[in-house]
Amino acid sequence: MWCLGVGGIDMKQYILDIVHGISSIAKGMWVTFTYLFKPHATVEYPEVNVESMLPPRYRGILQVDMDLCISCLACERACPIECIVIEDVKGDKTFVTSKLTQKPTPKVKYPLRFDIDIAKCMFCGLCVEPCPTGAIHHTRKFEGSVTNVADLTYSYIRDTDIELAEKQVELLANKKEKEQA
Amino acid sequence: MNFETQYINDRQMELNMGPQHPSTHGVLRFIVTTDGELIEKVVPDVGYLHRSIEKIGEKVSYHGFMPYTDRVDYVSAMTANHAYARSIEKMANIEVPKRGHYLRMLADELCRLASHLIAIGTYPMDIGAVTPFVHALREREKINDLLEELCGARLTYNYMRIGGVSFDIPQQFVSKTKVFLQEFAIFLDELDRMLSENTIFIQRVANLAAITTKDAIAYGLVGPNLRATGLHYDLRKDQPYACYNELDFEVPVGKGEQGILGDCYDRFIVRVEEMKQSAKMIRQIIDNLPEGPIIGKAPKTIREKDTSSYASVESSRGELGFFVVANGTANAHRVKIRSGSFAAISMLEKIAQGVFIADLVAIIASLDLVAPEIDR
Amino acid sequence: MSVQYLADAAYREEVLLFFSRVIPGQVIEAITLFATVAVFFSLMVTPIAAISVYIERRLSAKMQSRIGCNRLGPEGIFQMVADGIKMISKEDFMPQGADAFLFKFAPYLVMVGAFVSFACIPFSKQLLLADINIGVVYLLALSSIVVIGIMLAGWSSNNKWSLLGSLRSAAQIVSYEIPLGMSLLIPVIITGSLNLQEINQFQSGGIHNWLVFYALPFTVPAFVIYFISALAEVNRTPFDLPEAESELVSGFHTEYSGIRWGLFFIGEYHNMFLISCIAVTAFLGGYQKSAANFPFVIVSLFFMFFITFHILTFLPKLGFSLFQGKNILDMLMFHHPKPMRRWLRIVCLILAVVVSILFYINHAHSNMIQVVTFISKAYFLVLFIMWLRWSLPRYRIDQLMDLCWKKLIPISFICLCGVLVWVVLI
Amino acid sequence: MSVASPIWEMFLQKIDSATLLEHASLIYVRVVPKDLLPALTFLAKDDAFQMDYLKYMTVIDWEDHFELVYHLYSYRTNLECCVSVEIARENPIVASCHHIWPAANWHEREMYDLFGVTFSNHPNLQRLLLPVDWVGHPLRKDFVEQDHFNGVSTTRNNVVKLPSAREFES
Repeated sequence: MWCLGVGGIDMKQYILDIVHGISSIAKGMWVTFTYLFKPHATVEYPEVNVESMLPPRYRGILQVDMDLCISCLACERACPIECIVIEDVKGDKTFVTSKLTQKPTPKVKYPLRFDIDIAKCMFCGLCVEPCPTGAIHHTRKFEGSVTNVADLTYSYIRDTDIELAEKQVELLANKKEKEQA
Repeated sequence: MNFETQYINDRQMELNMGPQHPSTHGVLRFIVTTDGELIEKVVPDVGYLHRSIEKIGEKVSYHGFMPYTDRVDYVSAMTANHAYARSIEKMANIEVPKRGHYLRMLADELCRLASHLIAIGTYPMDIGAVTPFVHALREREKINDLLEELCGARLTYNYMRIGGVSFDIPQQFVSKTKVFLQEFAIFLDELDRMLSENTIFIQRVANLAAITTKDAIAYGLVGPNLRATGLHYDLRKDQPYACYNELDFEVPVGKGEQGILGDCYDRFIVRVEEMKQSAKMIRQIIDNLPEGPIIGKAPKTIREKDTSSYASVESSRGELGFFVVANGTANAHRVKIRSGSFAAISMLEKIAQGVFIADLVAIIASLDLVAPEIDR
Repeated sequence: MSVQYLADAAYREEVLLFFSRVIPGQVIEAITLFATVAVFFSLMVTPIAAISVYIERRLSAKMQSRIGCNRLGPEGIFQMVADGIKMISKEDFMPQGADAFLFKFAPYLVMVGAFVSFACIPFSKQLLLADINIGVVYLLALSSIVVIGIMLAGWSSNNKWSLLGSLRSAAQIVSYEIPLGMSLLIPVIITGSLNLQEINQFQSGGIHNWLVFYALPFTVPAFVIYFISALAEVNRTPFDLPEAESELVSGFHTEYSGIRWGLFFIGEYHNMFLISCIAVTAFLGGYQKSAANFPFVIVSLFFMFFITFHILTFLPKLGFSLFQGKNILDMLMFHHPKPMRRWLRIVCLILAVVVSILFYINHAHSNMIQVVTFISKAYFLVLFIMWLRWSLPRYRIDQLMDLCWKKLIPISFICLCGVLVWVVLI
Repeated sequence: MSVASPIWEMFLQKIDSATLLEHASLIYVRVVPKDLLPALTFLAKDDAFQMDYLKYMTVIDWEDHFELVYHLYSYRTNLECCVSVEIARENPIVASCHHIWPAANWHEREMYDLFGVTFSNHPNLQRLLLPVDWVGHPLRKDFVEQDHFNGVSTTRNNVVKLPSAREFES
């Protein structure tokens, strides 16, 4: 019907190419066809509560438990971006049970200001490691969108901490008077 | 790079491809002089993602620099951690326990899979097939979930510390990884059927921008791009580190199945084979994880007196090395990062001559360039 | 047999009388023809293009293990409306330095090419707008208007990328018209007439009368060549070079936005439906009754019932909540509960099967049944084109040309000679 | 490959002004600027070394002088070494070695961009990473960043240091 190899094109290779072309395209398309019957792998974010799906070690936005914080400034030194700022005042010695070792750790300094600039924080977790009492830790919150960047500077000090600091300063002051007297 | 658009002649025009262009991976820009379809000259213009991580290295302590190494190659961040940690350990000769090595290898291989999934996902998308990209991302999400469980982050892990790793594996991590490996095998088989034998894909990609081994070495090409040219060189095999000598795996090398050796198709196939090898390695690692501590004794603040050390790791884009010079203070004096994509893009000018614009997109995708690694 | 069903309305005589003193007869004839085409269009074909936009999004999502648009209305059906409103309400600016008149004129050319060529497609025995006795030539002529439109768009938007895209598409469409013309000649030779209605009448009777199987070794490759080159005509994957997202940003309609871009978008989906209509009339036995129609009719009836049932069950809820004063937007984000959705699907399927059997029994009498079978068969090819788009990579411009000149044209020559010999001998 | 092996002896006779030392298992070849190029070509071309792979080139700023480091490796003989040379800080000029390793082309442009080291007979010595009209070379120790570049301020006020940080509703 058509003698092979006429006109410089190898007829067998020509047909083989077409057959191979059609078969490989058909194989590829069969894969997409089978996906029509497989369930979807995506999750509808606002409806599904993604926070509950996150694993326990998830490094989300930081949270500081001020009762445990002994203001040792370990986290401030460890942070490579320096986005933690702590101002504290020396007071009477009290004991706080650390969350990590359940042993009482002495608390000498009392923080008056504890701010973290979450906008600059890269959630690297280097501040959580050196904390002796486990005060600073990651939560599973990750939604950090705000209208004004300054709103992302979280300050963790509460009024009770400031009163506690003043009380301890007085205690220390009159303890010193008692020693001099 | 001064770019007043000269008017070359009535046949040529200068085309600006990037930095906002759908198929330049990350923020890269290519000044293309072309006559419409055929490209006469390509000049890459980089530096849009230059954060000067090397200058930050001089301002931050040794431990504090670790999160910045994730940002050097955010697609496979674990290998950057591993390279930096090895460089500092080599300088301050800190011992890493065996389990620490195994966990590092596990994290590296998982990250290599995730990075190659991005590479083989975006490659066909630039050529037109959109579906494989979405399936590759679905598999990558599973790996991200595993790594999120391991160290708490999905992209910039900051998992390794100088002297070991920061977390041990959680309870059902081993069983979850096994389930992932089974699903991954199914995905790899689908990928072969969908892409590796598809004639349109092969026609578009075979015999395109073939690189010879001599040129590759001269331009400093590394990793899958170098192995695709036929050279059997892999840091994990030739300069084994972190107990890689205890794992058995082969190093896939380009064979030139569809046309010239070292063409775009070989680079694609070498990455697909590497993923199979990595999956095999992960199975071996989680099967015989040794007991013991996960981090060695590393001093709180490392102070080294005028020594310098270079250590490199086989990242998914080739040799990623950190050259650290110490000057006795708590911060490094100089940190130089050697990355694979930097060499690949310096070679683009030579290999992308006289190709079509559609091919230039395919070449960029086949070299698996990533902007942060080039600009650091 | 030149009576047009719709155009034969009573008002035609008064219109003729009133205008005859002012405008000659043929011009009025043409105006009334185009008027009916426009009316027919807004009722019949544009909703099909809108539905295919929605179905393409859901189908591509399913193929990529995603969900697709399911927020607006039950199963996301109102997404079509939302797309339409967005296209109309978005601002369509013109780039600086663009050639104003050509920039504005280009979309209309592309739209006209797609819309007007529906005039000679026979949807059923009576529903045929213009019984042009040179139907096939009319179609081929119109497809070249689309080329002019695309080139105008590319040139006038003063952007190197779109110029590249439009030149590519010009080369592609012009060179693929030859295999298209060749393969469309084959039904013309077999039936002996250019008029699509007669081509269709020729294929009456069961599946064995379809033209695809008429001269088997030659007409089947001819159908395949027709389909491939029609894909290239319409710039659909694997030939979507003119608007290759990953290289040329988005080809000739990069600089368009708003309703101008919408015209291109609608034009593309109309073209897709058009080439499948031609394929069905010329090769797969148009609206003729045949047992092979069952799968096509069942699928399309299922879609129709699926959409109507969801809207019907949604309306009372909408009315009730409007009565309660809830704002409309929350209501639009309405989902049926999961069991009810499964139930609705099962009911739709059963109903589709029953109705398709009814259609098969009294097929010849009613005109509406023929229209439904024709559209469902054409729509099956549209789904196939969508399936192609989401699983194949794209050709390069020189491979495209190589495929056309070295493979499609020789084979279509062979088929044409084969059919000539076949018709003469048998 | 320790320092005392015969190959390095042969290298020392060839380039007499070189001194060898070892940091963290990496051999350093300190060379005088005058015979930098002969040393590099010898290491690259000699069949005992065949260092055909230039890993990277970098400059270390020791406040009073620059140290230029070439890290070489050879695939055939698996040898690795760092050639380092001391050059002046004020407008240093070094011979370009892109004819030996084409990879050096872009590394030299980066050194010019970030340190200000000019390489003679380099095909296209322009800034690689920074914009064309950038003033100064950032990686030098004495680099002071201007607070405006083309009218865009380059500093962001540190919100945390301000006293009025807002309350966090936990």
